[in-house]
Parts: sequence; C-alpha cells; structure tokens
Amino acid sequence: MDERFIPRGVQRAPFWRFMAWIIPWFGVLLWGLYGASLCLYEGLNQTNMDNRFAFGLWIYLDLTVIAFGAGAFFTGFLLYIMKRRELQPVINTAVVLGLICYSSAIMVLMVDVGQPLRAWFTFWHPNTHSMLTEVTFCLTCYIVVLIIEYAPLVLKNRQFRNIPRFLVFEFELHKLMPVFAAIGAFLSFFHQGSLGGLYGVLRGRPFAFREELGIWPTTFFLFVLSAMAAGPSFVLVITRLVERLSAKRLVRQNVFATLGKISGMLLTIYLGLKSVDTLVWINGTSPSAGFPAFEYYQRASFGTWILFAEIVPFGLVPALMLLNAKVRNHTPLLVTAALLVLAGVTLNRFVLTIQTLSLPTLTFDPFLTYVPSWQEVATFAAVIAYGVLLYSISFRYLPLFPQEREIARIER
Amino acid sequence: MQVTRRGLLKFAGASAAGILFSPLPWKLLDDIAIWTQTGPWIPKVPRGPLTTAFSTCALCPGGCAVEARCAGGIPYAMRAAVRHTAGRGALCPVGMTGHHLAYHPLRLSGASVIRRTSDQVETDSLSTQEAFDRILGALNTRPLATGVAVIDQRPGRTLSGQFRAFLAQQSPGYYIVPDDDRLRMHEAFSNACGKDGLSLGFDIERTATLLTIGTPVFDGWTRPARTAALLDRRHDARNPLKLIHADPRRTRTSVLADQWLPIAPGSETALVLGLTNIVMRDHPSLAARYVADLHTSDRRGMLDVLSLFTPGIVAKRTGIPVDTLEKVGSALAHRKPSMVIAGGDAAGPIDRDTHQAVAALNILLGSYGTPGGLLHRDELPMPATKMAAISTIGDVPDGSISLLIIDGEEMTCSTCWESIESKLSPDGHLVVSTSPFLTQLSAHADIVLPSPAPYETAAEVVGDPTDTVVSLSISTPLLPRKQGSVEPIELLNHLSGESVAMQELLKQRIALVHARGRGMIAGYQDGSGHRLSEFASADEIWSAFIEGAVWTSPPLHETPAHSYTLLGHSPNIVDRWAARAEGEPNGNGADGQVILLPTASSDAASCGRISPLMTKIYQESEVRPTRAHLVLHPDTGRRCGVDDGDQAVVQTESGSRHVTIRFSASLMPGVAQLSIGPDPNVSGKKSEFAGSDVFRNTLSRSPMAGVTAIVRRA
Amino acid sequence: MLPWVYEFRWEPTHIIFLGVFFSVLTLILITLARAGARTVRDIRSHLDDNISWTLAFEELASSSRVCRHELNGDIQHRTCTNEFDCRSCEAHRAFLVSGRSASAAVIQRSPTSSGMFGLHVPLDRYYHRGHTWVKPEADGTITVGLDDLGRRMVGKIEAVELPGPGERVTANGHGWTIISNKGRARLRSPIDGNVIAAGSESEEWFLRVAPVEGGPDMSHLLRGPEVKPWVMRELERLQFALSPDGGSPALADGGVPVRSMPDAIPMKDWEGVWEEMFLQA
Amino acid sequence: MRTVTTARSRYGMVIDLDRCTGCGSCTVACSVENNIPPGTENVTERTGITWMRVYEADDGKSFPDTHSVFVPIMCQQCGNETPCMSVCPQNAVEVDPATGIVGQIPERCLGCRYCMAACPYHARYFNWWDPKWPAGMEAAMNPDVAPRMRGVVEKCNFCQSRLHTARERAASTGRTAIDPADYVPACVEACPQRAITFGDLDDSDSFVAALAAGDRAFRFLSRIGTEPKVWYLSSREWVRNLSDRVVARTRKENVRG
Repeated sequence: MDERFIPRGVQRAPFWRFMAWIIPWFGVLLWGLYGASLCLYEGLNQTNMDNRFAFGLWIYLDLTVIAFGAGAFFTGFLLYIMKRRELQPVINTAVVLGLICYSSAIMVLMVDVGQPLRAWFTFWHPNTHSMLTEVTFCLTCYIVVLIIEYAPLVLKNRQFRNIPRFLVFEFELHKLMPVFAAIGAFLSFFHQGSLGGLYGVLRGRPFAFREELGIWPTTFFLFVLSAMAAGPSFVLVITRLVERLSAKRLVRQNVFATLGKISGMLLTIYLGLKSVDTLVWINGTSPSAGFPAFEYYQRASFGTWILFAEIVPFGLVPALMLLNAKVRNHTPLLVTAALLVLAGVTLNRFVLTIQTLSLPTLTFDPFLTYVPSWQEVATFAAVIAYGVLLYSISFRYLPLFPQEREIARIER
Repeated sequence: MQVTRRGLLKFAGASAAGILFSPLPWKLLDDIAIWTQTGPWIPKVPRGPLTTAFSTCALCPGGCAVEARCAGGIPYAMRAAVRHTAGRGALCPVGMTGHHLAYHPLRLSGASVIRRTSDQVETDSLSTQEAFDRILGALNTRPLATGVAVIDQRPGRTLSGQFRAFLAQQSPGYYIVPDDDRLRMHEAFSNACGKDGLSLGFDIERTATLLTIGTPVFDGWTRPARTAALLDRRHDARNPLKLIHADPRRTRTSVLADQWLPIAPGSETALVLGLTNIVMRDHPSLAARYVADLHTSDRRGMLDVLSLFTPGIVAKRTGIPVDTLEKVGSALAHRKPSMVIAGGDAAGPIDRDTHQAVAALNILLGSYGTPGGLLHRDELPMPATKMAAISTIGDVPDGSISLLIIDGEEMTCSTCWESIESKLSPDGHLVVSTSPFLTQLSAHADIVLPSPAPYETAAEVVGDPTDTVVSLSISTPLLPRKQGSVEPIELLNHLSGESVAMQELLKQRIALVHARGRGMIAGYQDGSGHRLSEFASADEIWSAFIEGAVWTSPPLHETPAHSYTLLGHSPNIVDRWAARAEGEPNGNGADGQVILLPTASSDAASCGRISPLMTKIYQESEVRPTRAHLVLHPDTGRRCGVDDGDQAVVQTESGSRHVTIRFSASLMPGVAQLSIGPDPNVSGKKSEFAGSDVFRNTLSRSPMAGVTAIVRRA
Repeated sequence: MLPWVYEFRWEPTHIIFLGVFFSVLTLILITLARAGARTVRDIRSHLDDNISWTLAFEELASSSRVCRHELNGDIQHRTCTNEFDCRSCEAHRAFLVSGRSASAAVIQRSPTSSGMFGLHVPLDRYYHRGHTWVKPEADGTITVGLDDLGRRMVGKIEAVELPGPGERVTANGHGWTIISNKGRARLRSPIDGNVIAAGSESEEWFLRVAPVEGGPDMSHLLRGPEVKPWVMRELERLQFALSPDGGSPALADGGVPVRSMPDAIPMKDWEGVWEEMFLQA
Repeated sequence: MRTVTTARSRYGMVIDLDRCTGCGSCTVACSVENNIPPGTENVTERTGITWMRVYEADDGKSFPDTHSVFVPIMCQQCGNETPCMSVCPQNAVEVDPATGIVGQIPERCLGCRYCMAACPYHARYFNWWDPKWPAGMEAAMNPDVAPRMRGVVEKCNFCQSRLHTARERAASTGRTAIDPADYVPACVEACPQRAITFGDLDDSDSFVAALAAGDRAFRFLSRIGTEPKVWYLSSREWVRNLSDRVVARTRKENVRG
C-alpha cells in the first residue's frame, strides 16, 4: 500500500499493523488536542495550576524533554564538529528526537502562556536580563535549525528523491550541515543553560537560587552538562526501544557503547560539579539568604531522599556503570544505566520546577501540593503521542538508520 | 524629468520598503496589544463627571459615615468619611461594598410568589397590587383566634413604631423582635435592678479590664471606629486596656485579645460564677457592698450556689487553670473600671441564665452606671402612639399566626425559621417578607415584596446599640430606586388604609428629637459640629441628614438603681446555675465525635446578602472561613480519621454538611468550628436553601455550647 | 528589539544580546540561502545526474561497493571509493600500470554465449554496474542495452522512453526509462555519447550512440573475467532487495532466474527493486 | 520618552501588625479601587486575585499556647534586583525610577507567570478567568482603572491611578510636587484600625520614614536582599522573628508525617 514511500532495502511492518499502532496514538493526540484547545479557549482555569503553583506539569515537561532533546545538538556537535564518525548511524534519529522534543516543548509553551498571541512581544520588547528571553530567542532559532536539519531527511524519502531539485538540495544542504551543527550547538548551549538559569536566578526562591559564575548561576552550567549527559542516553534508549518494537537491529553495538560512554563521562563530570554546587548551596548560598537548607527536606514527601536519589542511584550508579566497558557491551545493563541517567535528569528537573514551587518562602507559608488536571495530563499525553507519531512516521518512511540495511544483510 | 510607469512602481516599492525602517508600522503592530485589552468581552468602565456624595451606611445599626465616590452620579467606591469627627471614620469590608448590593445576582425584580421544594426555591412574579390584595385578603379573612405578626429584624426604627401601631389595632397582633443577646442582657439587668425597659450601652472606651464571653469585640460586634478606639486603649500608656476573651472557639477576637480563656464548650456560666466566687472571696469589701447588704432576695441560696463554683471545680469544668482564674478575678476586681460582656455573637445568643450571672458579676464589680462600664442609654422617641408590646417569638402561642410579615431580613437573620414554623396557624397562613433579595427567611415566605436595596431609598439609621450614646442619621439615597421595588410602609399603608409617607414619619421623629433639644449634629463633609439648638426645625435637620450628618445624644451618667438583687427575679435560677457545676463530656474525637461550634463574623455580613466582591475575603483568601471549611485541631482530626484538606461530612442530629477539613493547631482539641455566616460559595445556589443543616434548632442555644457532631471522611 | 521600538535600550548587554541573535539568524539564513543557490547552480550546470550517482553510490552498502580489482582477483579485498568511476581512479591506473590486471582484458569479438547462473551474459561487451551494457559495433557506433538480469527483473516491457537522436547521454547519467505494468524503471547510461538511433523493445539494444570526440572511454566498465563474479554478487544483492528481512519472496537457491521476475514474484514494490539494482539514488 | 522628574521619591508603606485585626477591609478596598472582578464560582484562595491579602501567621505553638498575628501582604515593591522585573521576558514589569513603584504593564504581559515563580511574597496574581462582573455591576467600576484581560499577571502598584490623579491635581494648581495627602493608596485609606502608613521613605520628615527606622520595624525575607519598600511593625519579638525562616522557629503544622 505505502511501499513506494518506504526506504528501499528495509523491511517495515505491513500497513495494517502500522495503522493499528498509529491509530490509538492518534486518538491520544486528538484527546490531548481537545484538552489543549479547552485551555486555549476557556483559559488556563482549566488547569490545576494556581497563583502559587504558577508552573506545573507543562513546565516540568518542557524542561525534561528539552534536556532529552539535547541528544540532537550534542550528537551533531560530536559528529560534525568533533568528527566522531562512529555517531553517524544515530545522527538522523537524534535529529528527529531533537525536533520532536523541541517542537513539542514550544507547542506546550504556547498553551501554557496566558496570551499566546503575544508571544512575539518577547522579540519586540526583549528584556535581555531575563533568562526566559534567552530561552525564547535560542529556542526559536534552534527549532529553525532543527527543521533545516530534519529537511534533508524528509527529502531522502524515495518519492522526493526522484525529484532532481530536491535531491540536489538535500545534497547541498547536507554538505553545509556542519554549519548548522555548529549553530545548533551554540544555541543549545545557551538555552540549555538558560533553562537552568531560569530557576537559578530566582533570588526569591532560595531553594533554587544559586551563586553566579560569570553572569550565569551555576545551574546554567549544570543544566548544560546534565542535558549533554542525558541526550546520548535518550538516543540510546529510544533506539533500543525502536529495535525492540520493530524486532530489528538498527545500529551496531559499538554505537550504543559509544553513546553510553559519552553519557557516562559527562554524567561523571556533572556529578562532581553538582556535588560541589550542592555543598556550597547548603553551607553558603541558602543560609545566607535566610533559609536553613535542612528545612527544605523536612516535608515527608520531599525528604533528603530526593537529593540522595538524584546523586547516588540516579547519578553515581549509572555513571559507574557507563564507565565500565563490560557494562557498555552488555545491552540490557547498558540500557538500564541509560534509563537511570534519564530518571536522574527527570528527577532533577522535577526538583527544580515542582519542589521549588511547593516549598514555602514566607515563614507562615504552607507547603503546597499540586495535582494536574485532566486537561494538563491530556496535553502532556498529546505531546507524547505527537512524538510517537512523528517518530513512527519518520522511522517508516525516512531512512533514519543508515546501518540498518547493512546489519540486516550481514545477519543473513 | 520623465515620469514613467516603471519609475512610479519603483518609487512605490521603495517607499513601502522604506516605511519598514520607520517606527510607523511597528508602532501599529505594537498597538495590537491594546485590542486584546479592549475586546468586547472586557467590561467597560463607567464614564461621567466624578463627584463625591455623603451618606450613612445602613447595613448594620453601626451607622458609619461614608463618602461615596461617584462617576456619572453612580457610586463606584465607598470610604469612611474621614473628616467626620464623631469617632467614626472607619468602614468594615461589608460597608465598603454596600453599594454593590443593588447589583446582587439574587436581587428580586418584582413581587414574587415563592415555591419551595425540598432542595430548591423558585419564584413566580406577581404584580405589586396583586400581592397587596392577597395580603389584605389574608388579613381580612383570617380564621378566628389567629393573629397578625410582624417579625422586625431591626427594631427601633420609625417603621418599627408604625408596625407596632398597626399591630396594636389587630387582635391579636404580635410585634416580634429577635431574641438576641442585647435583649437578653437588658432583661437580665432589668431583672437584677427591678426596673423595666432598661437600655444599656458599653463604655468600652474607658474600660481598664474587659472580660468578654464570646463577644466578638474585634470582629464586627461594634462599628469599626470603636474597635479602633479599643486598640488605641490597649496602647494607652497610663491605664491600658486588658482584654480577656473567654470562648471555646478560636475567633479573631480570641487571637487579638490580651488573654484568651479557651473555656470548655458550655462552661460559660461556670466561669462567670467561678469568677464571682473569687471576687467575693478575695474582695470582701465588694462582697460587703453588694452582697452582704442583702441586695439579694436569697442570700443563702446565692452563697450556696457560689460554693458549688469553687476555683477547683470551675477549673475542672472550664479547663482553665486555677491560678489563671484567680488572676482574672483579681484583675476584674482591681484593674478598674472593669466590665463583663457576654454574647453578641452572630452565631446566636447565649442563654438567659448566663446573662443573669453576668449581670450579677457586673453589679458586683460596680461596673453598672460607672464610666468604663455599663451606662444607661436614652433611646430615641417614637412618633407612633399606642404601640403593640414587644415580644419574642417564644412569647407567641403555637399555631396562632395566620399573617406574618417579616421585615429587615436582608440585613440579619437572627430568627431562624424553625422557631417560626410552629407559630403559624395550621388552618392556613400567609408569610410575607420584605427583602430586596431571596434570603434565608424570605425563601420560606409565600410572598416576597422586594424592598429597595441599600442606598436606593432614604433609610433611617438609629445607631450602634452597643454605644453609650444614641445617634440618628439617614442613609442618603445614592442610586436610582429599582423599578418594582416596594417600601414596607406602602404595604402597611395598604393594610391599614392610611397613606403616610415614610419621609414624613422620619421628619416627625426628627421633630421629637429636636424637641428634646439635646445633642450635636455633625456633618460628614467638613466634620463640623453644631448644637441641635442651632437648627430651627426638623426640616433643617432633615436637610443636614440628607447631605450627610448625624445626630448624637450626650452621654447619660445615671446612678445605679437602688434596689436590685443579684439573683434577679428569675424563679429557680439558683437550681439552674447549680446544675451547671457539672459539665457534659467534651467531644474527644473518638469515633469521629466532636463538639461542633458555630462561628460567624458579626459585622453586617453576619447573615444577610453581601457584595459579590466579598469572594475576596471568603473564598480568595483565608480571612474569613466559608461554610465549607471545618476547622479542627490536627489531633482531633486524626482521631476522626481525616487529614488536612480532606473532603468530609459533618453530621449532627439535625442534618449534615459536606466540608473541607482545615487543620489548625491553635484550636481546642475535641471541638470543631464551622462557619454559619454568608458564603459567596453557596450564595444563590440550591444548596443555600437546602432543607436541613447541622445547626438547625441549635441557634437558640448558646453558640459556645455547641452541638455534638460526627466527622467522617467523605 | 530595533532601535526605533519603544523600550529599546542602549545598554551593552542589550546590544550584545541582540547582536548575537541577529548574527545567528543571519548565519542561518545565509547558510540556507547558500544551499539554495548551490542547488540552482548545480541544476543549471546539469550536475544533478552526477549528484544522483554520488548519492546512489553512497547509498550502497560497503559490501556492495566491491572494486573490480577484487572481482577479477587482482587483489583480495578492495572497496571502491571512487563511485565506480575508474576513469578518474588513481588506484585503477596503478593496477593497469602494473600490467598484470585482468581489467586490461580485451573483450572477445565473437558473441560467445556465456551462460552464467542461467543468465545469458555474452562477454563481447562491457557492463555497467547499473546493468546496462555497451557493445562497440563494427561501424564504429556503439549500442547500449539492458543485460539479461536487468531484462528479467523488468519483465514484460510495455513501453520505453528513449532519448531522441541527437541527444547526449553521459556515463552514469540518465539513460532511458522502461515502463512495465509494475512501474517505471530508470536506467543509467553506461557511456558518454550522442544518440544516433533509438531502439525498440524487440531489439537487443535500446540506444545506438556515436562516441564523443576522442573515442569512447570505457575504462570504467566491467569486462571479461570481472563479469561473472559481479553477476554472482548482483544475484545476491537482488536476493536481498527482494526480501530485505530474509523471508519470502526469494529466488530458488541455485535455481535459474525466471524469465520475467515480476510475473513470477508477486511483489508490490518492483520499482524499489529496480531502483536498488539499477543504482538509482 | 519617559519624562524625567527632578523630585524623586521612594514610596513605601509601613504596616503595624499590632493594630491589624484581620478584618479584610484593605483587601476589599483594593479590589474595589483597582477593578478586580469578583471571584468565579470555583475560585479558591490559590486562584483568586487579591492584590492586598491578609494572612494569619502563628508562633508555631499548639493549643493553648499559640499566638497569632494577621499579616497583610501585597507587592513588597522590591528596590533591589526586583525579582519579577528582572525575569520578565518582555519588559512587562517596570520600576519607575521617579517613584520606585514596581509597575505591571498588563497589555504587554504574555502570561508566562515566570514573575510569579520569582516573587517570594506571592504578591502576583494571574487572571485565570475572563474578568466578569454580575449584570449591571459594571456601573460600579472605578472609571480610573482599566480592567485586565484573561491570561495576564497583575499585582499591587500602590494605586498608580491615584498617583496620576494626584499629579494631575498638582499640575492643575501649578505645583511641581504632589501633595502627600492627595496620594494615599486605597488600602491605607480603608484600614479602619489605621494600621497602614504610606509615604516617601526618602523624605526624612515623613512619618513613614520615621516608622521604618524604628525598633519595631522589620521586613519580610530581608536576607534575600531584595530591599522591599514595605515594612512591618510589631513590638512582639516572635512576630518580628517571622521575617526570616532562619530566625523563625520551625512551624510544626507545616511539617507533616
């Protein structure tokens, strides 16, 4: 039925099975779009956010997916700038994942803000001291870069390739890819950092506030590092997941091992700096702002375990695992380690967004809880469904894994 | 130069490109933001000349002076008339939004017939004439031996006099006033002094030791300006006020008092008698002066009953340590002038026996007739003659009313429907309510005549009943009167076949005040004070009132009456007091059992309709609890199996209510507090008029005794 | 954002920030424009065929990029790095210079019918990796045709789209298109030349071309001993193209390819097989 | 172009917590003055708009030793590193250099709520709903203040419309400076207990400056260094200790489990 669109030389599931996979996700997407449109039409009163929990599930989601999406820029950076050729097999999938993560983050942000029609005001009246301005500018530029990076992939579809103009454009664009990779790396560095800075500059929230290094709070650098550590792991986990779902080998084991190694090394550096940062914060930054740090962890749901979990089981453990070559060559362990890395980053983003807001600032403030409304969850689900759909369609119709054919051939 | 088409096109193109580099298109783009601000769904602010008008707030008898800022003649904001010198210059939040009541969503547009089902109230419209005719028909065709009654929720007005005059012509005619603390206190003092018709005010501005038993002195018990004066007294360098507040409930007064005596629910009589005992024991001179000289009919009985209230027993009964009781007694006896005030809470009156004990203690302390204590008031004269006697609902025989008129309900609802129901004739009755809105009582009426909302008509404000001075002013109309509204006097005219104008009646009353020749008239605008004698006629005073002015009487200082008896003339009071030495078991939260205590803000918002904007302090902040919040001590809550924020059901013998649990470690364990006040949450919803509620039939008991209730998770 | 917008601040941070933003934006746009401009340039200078060939070569699995010198046994293992174009290949030249290369073989003049795996592969001609052949005719012209494996892959031909006489074809560029009931098969021209005559489906050849000035350069085409190993590998490749996951449908192992594969193997995507086998990008 | 005024002021407020009875008049007066719409049916204390809001704070002790205080909190008008201003991506928050007042420009607000996360005083409120008044009640709106639309953040601005009015009055009478009596925010005017004092903190003769310099004065979260211009007074030590967490005792009821 759609064979003419499927890349040559690869085997894809029958169309009916593809549809059986797509349609439920499409249903989820529609449900989520309904929830999101309610939020746009009726207003944000549809959410369970409030004046005290001004940010909720969505911002948490944004920060997390953008950290995961870091795989795109970082793989591109390693491949095109650092000339790590062994990452070639995953660059396409990294780009698609990046595009999914960033575009969904932007879409969710548009639902999240009260007056989405005024989003362009940030460009028009920019407050250059605001981390959010930096994020907005970089995200906008970077989504353009990602689209440009994704374009050659689309043009690689068999039907587009038959058109010489597309073929040549893809060829020429591809040759200039290092430029985009460099721009992407530059932009990503800043917005990953600014997302970290977003909370780090909050003087009024001493739980999140950090001292400045240069003009940025330390979370700026920690976010960059943690995102760079999470990106490769995300690419690894998703690629492995796709392998499992499609029952195919898509990349060689050494690619997984390389991704794991990069993730592990960066995670180790990140952990070291994070530990130093945490100690400085507990002993200096927070008490000097009038907040004894132990108090943050006195709430039953958010005890010190959360800090411990972030650093040890979701930090140190996967870092040690990934630094071990034996683990890297054992796929289940490698995937476990990568999942732990992702869990750590997820937890870190959770702590910075949700825990920061639930902790009291004034002495008579209560500790708050927040449960998202179905509309928020639906929008969240729509993002996941959108990602699954875009990835599934890309995987089916675009040559995402250059090694796939060869591996299939060798395996025969 | 040759102008070619190509040249022209080039010029146009270049101009378009050039304009992009000018601010013009960008500024226009920027203005898009304004469009979102001025969309058709955003309400437009009123336009018109800005003016200032003066009036008096008529929402409660406090009668605060207000300055209304108006746009196009319509008031948009109220503030206290600050230049006014007569000790006012302050407004409560309800008074600040009094002008909003005219826009209340539950405002009735015309005479209505009420249809009430189990959980719903519906209205059918009726012409005013039809309504009048039906009421007149009910009056004329009423069964033999049934009477006409008026429940006047705001007695003391000129209109009240008219009601009484009308009822005096009916046989029988009952003039019913709320059976509230003020009435009970006066009764108790009259009992003790052997002198009827006493009217007393509280000279809190000069008190040194003030013991309040459930009296919300910081929460709307008196007008805000007097509360401010009370605060000033606390910071008085020479003889600062010491405010001791006894209340099982944690209220704003409990919080703000110098000392809070969290007495066990229902132990207020024991506390008063215990303090009396301490004062008499430690201060024989006082005892000698007031008790030993046999100013009591039953000295032996008095001493016997007091012996049941030793500090030890009272400490056990009230939960207040002995030494605290001793200190309080000592302060009352030594830090003079001292005074004990009981009741006055919007949640309901405390019982008569307690009032009798309070009267006795006040007499013992010598606070009666002393500056800083209880002073006689000189009540305003009434223009009507031959008036029906004042009674309470309890005085009316069961089944004896066939036509009932309820007036003043929009401001307060201190009479509950349950106590009225049994008084209605089983052979047919008609209940008429005059109220601008559907309220608790009018929702039970058969016909509602929509009276004008505040500031829509010249309403009489007779002054703060807690004050020692008496005052009179007019709430000047600031808003156009709504079509279809009916002044209660019009109904009265129709029934009595007369045609008196309210304004004339008011002027008659002013003339009576004028005739007495005492007091001052103060203008709100400039704060000027003029002696009453400077005004030539009632008309002149009327004009001053309309422009914003108030008449205040000079304070009265009467010596105490000579013959009084501490026990009053209540039969068997000694036995009833004695019964209170033993306490009922306190709710301990086991099996979810608690003592449920009603709370309410006592300002004008106590029960009437409030501005839609009041969501700010009921729902949008935690200033005032809503009817949906049950406040508990965490320990009590845990024993009941509920946690902070849980949805729960609280059940008493009379009904149940869905609530949200709110923990407060400052609350007395074993009790639970629930607001009975107005609540924008339920205002106008079906649930507001729901058939049963947890406090049904309990408002006539002391709110501090509470009711037993079960709390369980919903 | 721009100096004439209210709220623009002449602060260093503001200027630096906006400067960086505009620079990045400009760089993105310039790079994109450059890619566009190059595309236009490539198309105008007819480089699209070259690019298509380059991409087709890149698309091939490295195992399918076997150098002819491995095919003919000159060397144990060698993967082509010059897009199968020996004309400009230094390595190829080096092999030739060594004088022992089988690539120097001269084709046989007689149309020896050479049965190879049940295919008719005469060695009197040169073979292009895209399954077209070149046969120098006695009259000095050159005929160009589709080899037997190619014909069997295409099956029954319904029509052909051939360049008209006078048109120029270039080696590795577009040759002609065959239309069957399974779709269109685009074939690459094995050689540079000017079309003299177009053949028809009934004839063995499809094009008769006149060689370009300086004689026909056929050094990039396979010949003699190179052909059989190549055909063998191509059969393997075909097998894979027909069933990427190793499942059905497949050629019978060791069997002879049927005359018309599309009829024998009811596969939907024959165009994909052709693109794969005829080295389309 | 912003007009530069020579006479600079630093408006501030002092709230005497020993006088606050928690009546809520300030909250209501503020809402009336600034055309804050009544809450919708399902509004809560976390979704409502109360520029001026009264909290109840206690000393953390349990019954019967507990002491409480009512604390009105509004925008504290931070004078240093104003958290909300520095984080707003599109300059919708401005600190007027002439008055020191932190102003919100609702027409420019995107509704990202970053400023709300930044504000430690929770003094910023989001319009979760379209502004709606009961039928006819629009007539009772303040003509001087434009209502805000859904999806934007708003907060106390020391009744800026009253400042404009005072300036107009000064201009019409030919004065260069406004009469302090002409510029009093609605909450100050409304407080029946006269607990709130307002004025120019830089004017050493002003009552507000004297109060702010007194022994009873303190500011909330003074250690985070935002230099708020709203001061609080109390003669009770435990109340003054509420200023910062590090000096306040840990509140038991905040700590669950």
